[in-house]
Amino acid sequence: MIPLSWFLFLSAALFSIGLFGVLARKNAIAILLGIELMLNAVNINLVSFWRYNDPSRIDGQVFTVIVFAVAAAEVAVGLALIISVYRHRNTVVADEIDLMKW
Amino acid sequence: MTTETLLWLIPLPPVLAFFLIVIFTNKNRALSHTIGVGAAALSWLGSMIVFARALGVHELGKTPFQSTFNWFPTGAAWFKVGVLIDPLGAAVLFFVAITIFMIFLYSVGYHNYGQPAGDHDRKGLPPHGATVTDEHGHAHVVPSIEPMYSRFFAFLGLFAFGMYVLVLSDNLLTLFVGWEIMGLCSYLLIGFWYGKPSARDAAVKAFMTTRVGDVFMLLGIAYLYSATGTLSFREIFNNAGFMQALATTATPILGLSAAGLIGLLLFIGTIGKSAQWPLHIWLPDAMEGPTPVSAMIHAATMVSAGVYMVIRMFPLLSLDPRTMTVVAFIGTFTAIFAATIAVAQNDIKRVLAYSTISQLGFMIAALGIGAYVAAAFHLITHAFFKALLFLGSGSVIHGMEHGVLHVQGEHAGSPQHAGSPQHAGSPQPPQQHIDPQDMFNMGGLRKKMPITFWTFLIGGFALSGFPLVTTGFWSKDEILADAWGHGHLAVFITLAVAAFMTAFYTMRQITLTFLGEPRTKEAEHAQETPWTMTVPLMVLAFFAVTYGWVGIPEHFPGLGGLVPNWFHDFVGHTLAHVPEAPAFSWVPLLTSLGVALGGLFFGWLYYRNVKSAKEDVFQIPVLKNKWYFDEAYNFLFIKPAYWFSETFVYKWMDQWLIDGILHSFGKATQGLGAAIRKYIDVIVVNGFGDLVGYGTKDVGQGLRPMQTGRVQQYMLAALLTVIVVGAILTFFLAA
Amino acid sequence: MTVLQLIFLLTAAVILGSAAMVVTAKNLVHAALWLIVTLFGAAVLFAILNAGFIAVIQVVVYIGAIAILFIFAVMLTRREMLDRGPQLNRGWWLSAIIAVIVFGGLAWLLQGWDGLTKTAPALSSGFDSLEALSRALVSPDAYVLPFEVASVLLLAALVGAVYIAFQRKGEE
Amino acid sequence: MDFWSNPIQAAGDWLSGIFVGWGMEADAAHVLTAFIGILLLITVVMVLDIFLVWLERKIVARFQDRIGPNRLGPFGLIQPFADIIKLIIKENIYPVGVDKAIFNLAPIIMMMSVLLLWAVLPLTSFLGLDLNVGVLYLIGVGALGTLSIIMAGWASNNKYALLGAFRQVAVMISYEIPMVVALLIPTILAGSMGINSIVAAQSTWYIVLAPLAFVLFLICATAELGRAPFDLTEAESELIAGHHIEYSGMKFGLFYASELLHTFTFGGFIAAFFFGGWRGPWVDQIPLLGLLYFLVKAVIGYWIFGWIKYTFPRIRIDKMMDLNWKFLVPFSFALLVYVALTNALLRETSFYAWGMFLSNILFGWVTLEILRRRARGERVKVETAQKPGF
Amino acid sequence: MDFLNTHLLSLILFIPSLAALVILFLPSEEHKFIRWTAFLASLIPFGLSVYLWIQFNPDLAGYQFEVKYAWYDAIASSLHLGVDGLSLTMVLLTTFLTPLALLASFNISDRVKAYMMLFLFLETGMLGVFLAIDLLAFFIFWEIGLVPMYFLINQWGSANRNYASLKFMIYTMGGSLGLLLGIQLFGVLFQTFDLAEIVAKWNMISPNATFGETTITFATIKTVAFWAFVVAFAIKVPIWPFHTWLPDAHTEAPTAGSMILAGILLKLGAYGFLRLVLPLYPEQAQYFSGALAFLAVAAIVFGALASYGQTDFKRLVAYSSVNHMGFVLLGVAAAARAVGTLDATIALNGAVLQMFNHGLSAAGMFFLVGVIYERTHTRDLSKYGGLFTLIPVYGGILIFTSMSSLGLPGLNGFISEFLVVRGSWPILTVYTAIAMLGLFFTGAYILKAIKNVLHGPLNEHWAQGEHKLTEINTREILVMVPLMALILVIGVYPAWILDVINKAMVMLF
Repeated sequence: MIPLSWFLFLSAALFSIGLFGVLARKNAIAILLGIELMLNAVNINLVSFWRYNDPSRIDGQVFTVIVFAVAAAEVAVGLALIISVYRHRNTVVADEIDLMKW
Repeated sequence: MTTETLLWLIPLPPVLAFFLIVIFTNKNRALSHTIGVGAAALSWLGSMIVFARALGVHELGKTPFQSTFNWFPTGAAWFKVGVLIDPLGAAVLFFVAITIFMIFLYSVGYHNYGQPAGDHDRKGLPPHGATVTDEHGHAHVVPSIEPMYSRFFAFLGLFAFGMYVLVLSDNLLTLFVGWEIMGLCSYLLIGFWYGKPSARDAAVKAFMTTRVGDVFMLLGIAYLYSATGTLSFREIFNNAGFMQALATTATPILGLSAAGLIGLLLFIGTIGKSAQWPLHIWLPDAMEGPTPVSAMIHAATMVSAGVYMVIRMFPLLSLDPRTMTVVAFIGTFTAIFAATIAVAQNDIKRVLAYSTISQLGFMIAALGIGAYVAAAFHLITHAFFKALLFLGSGSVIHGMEHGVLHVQGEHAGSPQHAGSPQHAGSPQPPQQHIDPQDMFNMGGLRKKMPITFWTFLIGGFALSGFPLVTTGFWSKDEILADAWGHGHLAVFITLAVAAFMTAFYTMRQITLTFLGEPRTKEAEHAQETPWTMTVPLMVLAFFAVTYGWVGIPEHFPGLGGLVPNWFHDFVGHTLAHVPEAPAFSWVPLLTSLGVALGGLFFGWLYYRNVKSAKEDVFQIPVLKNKWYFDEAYNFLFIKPAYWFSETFVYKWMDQWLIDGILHSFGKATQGLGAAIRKYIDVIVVNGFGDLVGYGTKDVGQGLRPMQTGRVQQYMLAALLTVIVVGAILTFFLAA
Repeated sequence: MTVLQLIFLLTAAVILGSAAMVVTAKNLVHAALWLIVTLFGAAVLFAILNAGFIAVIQVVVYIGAIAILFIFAVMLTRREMLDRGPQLNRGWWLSAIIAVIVFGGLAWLLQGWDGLTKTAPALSSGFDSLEALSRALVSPDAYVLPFEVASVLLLAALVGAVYIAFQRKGEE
Repeated sequence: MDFWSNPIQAAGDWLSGIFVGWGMEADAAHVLTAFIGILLLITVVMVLDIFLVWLERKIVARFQDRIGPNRLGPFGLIQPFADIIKLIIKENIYPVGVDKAIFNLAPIIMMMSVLLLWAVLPLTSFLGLDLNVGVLYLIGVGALGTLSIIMAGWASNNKYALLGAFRQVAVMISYEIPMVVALLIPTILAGSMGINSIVAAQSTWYIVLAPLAFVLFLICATAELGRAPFDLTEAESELIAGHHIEYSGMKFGLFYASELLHTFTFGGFIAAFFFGGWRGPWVDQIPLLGLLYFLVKAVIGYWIFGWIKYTFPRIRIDKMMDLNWKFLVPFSFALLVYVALTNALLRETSFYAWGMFLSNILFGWVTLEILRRRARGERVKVETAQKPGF
Repeated sequence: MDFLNTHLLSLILFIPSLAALVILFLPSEEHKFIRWTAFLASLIPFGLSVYLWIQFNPDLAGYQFEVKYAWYDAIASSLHLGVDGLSLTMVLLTTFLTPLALLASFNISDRVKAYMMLFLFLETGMLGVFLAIDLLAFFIFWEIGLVPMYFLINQWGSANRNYASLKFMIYTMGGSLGLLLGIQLFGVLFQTFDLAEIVAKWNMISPNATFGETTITFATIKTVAFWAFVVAFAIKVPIWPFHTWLPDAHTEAPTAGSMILAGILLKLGAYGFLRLVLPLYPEQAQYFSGALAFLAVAAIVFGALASYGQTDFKRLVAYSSVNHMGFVLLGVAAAARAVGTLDATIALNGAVLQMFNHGLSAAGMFFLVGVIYERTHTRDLSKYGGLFTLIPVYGGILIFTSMSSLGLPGLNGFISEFLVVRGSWPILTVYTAIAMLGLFFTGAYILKAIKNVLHGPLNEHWAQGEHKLTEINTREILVMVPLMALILVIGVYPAWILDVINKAMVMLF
């Protein structure tokens, strides 16, 4: 039988990788990719906690579903933003998109 | 169908006709007048049936036809309204039905049904004639049909409805309803040719003058209602308790008893409606309306409605002698006063109008001296012959207009006219035409229009009380007899003089109009009117002669007792205790003979050879100008009312005073606000606000460089925060 | 070492490997495809955890929609797609250190937690997690409100995305 | 247990029994057996696929008033094998600048996406996994197909291919929505997402209870399959062959085969969802009969797709999108609510079937009326616009 | 059906607002659609209130169809609705007039959406005042009614609208301050705002008890509060000398606005008198009835005179409202003096019926003024003349309606005026007698209007050319027909409505 720890470590690792992607990548789209990874790590955690605590209490899955929704929304809007930024500024490199600085 | 049901149905046809015509058929003339006349005929038929049945009932006064229903609730009880036919009602219903029907019929002809539409007639103005070219190809101007033909019948219908309601109602309130509806119709009909400013003003004048009376009457009704708790005639009059209470309770106003005050208030209504002095001024102007209207409203029905109401309320009035005195005085004075004016009028209809006023005065006076039956009798007879006279005059005018148009036509024959376009749209016909109503433009019409002449003659004689053969004689004689019999000498004499004048100006009228030679070209071309107009004349003439015979006093020498004094018993039984006819005396008889014949004779004698208004010595300015009453009222009431309402109430009180106060409030507040702003807001509050604002701004300036705008650095910051917070939580708080 | 554990280890390896590729791949399209692999692995994990519904949803939503969207986005921003230059910031090693620290921190935290080695309770027979989930999602005394909010959020995202990405007339 | 009632199960048990006999762990043996079973199934399906090629060509021939393959073997039955051989022995070409890995992966994933579908396809009452999220699984796997296409399109490094891929992906993603809704209707009626239980619930075929859902599903499926009239991904006149323009040899063969197989699979799903799958007379006595019924129905479904394909002209892409977003999506939502309501209302009544059917007809009629009115309005607008202003 | 019966009042009250919200989400250029939505939506409350009228049992004392929603427990105020014969009549009037007003404003083409929404909110506000039997709710609805009307005047009014709307707003607001204070007083004293309870407890208090620790006796307090209420309602009615906002507001408001303003908003004040002042302050009302009567008569006479003095058609009609509402107050004053007597009951019947009638006739008059104003763009009476020739149908309708407002027997106005006069004559004889002067001038100004608009020589300016006057159109006729029908029906057979009113009055006072 698989102990809970495996899942948790896996997700932790996945999370860190995602974090690295978020922090290290130039390309805004790639940053979003990293975020997706992190979200998945969270999902894995949620589901495994659900499974390992009390399967009759379904909250874990519910949260997962809602995370899905949020992820979908976030990707849709994020990508839309990136595309329109690309249209206007002709770049998707995060550091070049610093309109909001002082 | 029971009589009660019939009673409910009688008023309906005209009002239905009104709605039908107004809503549906007003485009179709033939249909409209068919509906109108048909409705009148139906009501007439019903009334006749009711009348016949009423005759059949023994002691109708005790057991009248009556039925009621709940109209609206007042507290616990219901206010009942209903229909009632007692002897008085029956008698009145009889003549009302006939006259109304006749006038409907008459209107068809009067408004030139069947004639072509006018060249440049326009709604709201009398028709000006139409140019037609006969087969020989030269133009005639012929009378043109009234543009608002259908509307006229609609109004007549509504009016008839009002009259029937008034006659049939068993209580004061519905009577008032009918009363006011008639007032409205009179307004609408006088102003029928609303395009003419004179007609418009006459209409307003009529409505407002009568309204003066009406508001008082309304008060009277309210008073009576609150005093007795009912308005039904029979419930009040047949309840001795009520009468007793009314007679005894005193009121603060000039010591009148309640009955007296109520009676007075109601009587003021009558003064307005029946055009008694001092509210008589509207009736002559009302002649602006089409002649059938004058005949119907201002001779036969509406004005007599006033008298009818007083007769109705006679038991109440008679409770207080003071009121009776007032009534008698008003009546008598009006009779003589109007007669004097009538002598000086040249307009054929105005003469009749004033004579109407004075005749109504006769009735009122009769009531004032307690001659109940006489008043009712004269009311009815007068209705017949005055309607006859008006219709006759209408027929004359119509004939004259025909002449006028004919003369026009000859002018129009010349090429520059003949309905040439430059006149299209202008309401006035091309050339000035003489007034077809001025008696001095007439003369010699007896050959031109024989039927009109003879019927008019009958009417005139009846009016002036030509002995034995005419109704006027019997009724007027009875009034005089009553006055003499009950010893009201002043009234007697005055009325006698008035009667003399009546005869005089009647004969003057007849002479100027029909006798002698035509004084104008128009008069020569006058023409007899169509059957729709002459038949009513003849019918009414018949009644103008015969109706008097139902009221011949028993003790009259010779004739007395040949026919029983039916009218007296019949109508007399309306009252609880039947008033007995005055004892016979020669004085009033001889007087009335004398004044009638004398008046007629002198009138003929003098006016035989008067050729124009200038030669007429009776054209005294003060009489001609109706004793300057219009001017006086205008100066005393109307102008002040205007000034008061426009200047005082609106401009000074509302706009200047009240609004002024408001605006001053507004100004004060504004000033205060400005001050506060200037000395507190700007200095203290804003100062502090700016301080904070600038402070924040500077701090912000300092912090700006932290905003690199790099997403990832932000994320890093976020992450670090999370870690730090998480660490704190785990190490310090969790522990 | 049961078969299940074997499968888990394989999946985990795939997941981590592909995740690493996602964050390092030079070619963004490859990165996106690697992401898909990762997600697929996650789906497998869910299946292992008896959360079939979640697994399928993972496939539908992430692979069917999100990943595809990513690929789209990459292709629409073509110039980036073509450049083969370094895809990492100059300070990437710093990021790497941070990531490692975070992983270390998490691992250390997990170490300190006692419930770590617990094993999954047996699913009661006839228990349908799908049914339970659906009931929980729509029952008023559970998660109907968050559920509705999420749906509204999605709607808003849809509209917002359309609006933002919409190419108005006259632009370029 | 009786063999004929569930031969597969029996065979599986027997096989795993043997493995265990060889001293293998129980669950390992179980997994191994499963793998073997899957392999068997795939083989069968691939062979079936070959005959589908022949069938397809026959059908199109009939539609186009030809005879179709008739030389090799009886009715040209051997023809497809010949084609296969030819495809296999072809040289495999990589155009310049292709992304090799993805380029090779695409057709495989394509095939895979189709084959995965067979996992839940209820061939008989006992064959086919009754996943409790079967319907969703269907969609999810569809997503894989999308993925493969875009991979192919992008990897080919060819504008036409990329365009085709874009189109196909756009179409698939947007038509998934009404398709899900259309599938939700049988789910509601059956009260389960397991496809096999849906079939089991169809005492009356759902084509009767929800004809509109069937029509909706048919349209969406056609789009999902990318077949005419929705075959814009490979609209010859516009982009030669769409995403598989650069493919040749067996790679192309895989695309081709997977398309046909996909179509057949959907025919099977139509049969399962709306025509009572394996249900039929005497199935209860002889379960294997269900397989026959199912295949027949599936072939009919397949033939329907063919019929549509060779009957309708191709639609323009924007029209197609309009059709989906402006009509199918709202329509499907309305229909879902409506059917759910009517179902809840009529469920217990005696005239359930008729009620549902008639209510559906009514709904459809109303929809048509609304459409007609709108169309008329449009036409009037256009005509007035064209009319010379006077 | 059961739901309907239990929630009838809430439905009637809130459906307009809901409709307004729906309209909020309609595309604002779809004018036609919005208009029809608003119109049909406003028909629903009408249908419901007709149903309410049928279901209502006039023989029961107290309120019916009560619904009570917890609303503001902290200060023990609840959204407590209920109808008795009095409010029922007003509700019917409101729901009857609003659709007509909406239909009348179909010609509005500027910011239709906002207009219609405001209108529907306005309806809720007015209905709320009539339905609420919780004083706080009453006050809140009272104020709600103001705001939409302010914007209606301010945005869609004619030339001088800013002045008028501001005057209207500030005036009425200022008046209702006292009202608010009074209501708060109740809240403080009794910890409830429920009307019935308050009336009971309030009349318990002995006049020479003192308020709290102060030495102020309740006699004083009551007197002050009484006047606070009176002023608030008097401004709304409006009663001389608080009436000057009315001519401006009415004149500047858009046609439908003045219809509602005259038709319903004025009734709020009178309703306040009947619902609050009389029950709450019997002694004070009795003591000051003379003063009230004086104000009433002043309103009647000066209203009529001022109206007679106008040259502006709409202003003339506006002042006629002052005149007519004066009769309502006269009835109230009479009732206040002799509470419980038969005369008082009759006077109250008259007053309430007068409220209803004035609602019909004034609305009709304002609409007709609007019709002609829309065509000629002038309200100056001297600019018209002889129009009867051009627009006979309009003329007929105008004459009919103005006759109703003149109080012609056979039409509704007469019944109520007669009842008021009848009721107040024995109680306030002299005042009634003076009021007759006003009745006389009522005739005067009505005839003046007709004379100048319809009669007289035709003003050729309107006869042809681009100014050619067009006949009243079908929609406008459709607005008038229900009004005229009801006018006639009440005039001929008032029992159906008077019965309800009468029973209510008997049971209330």
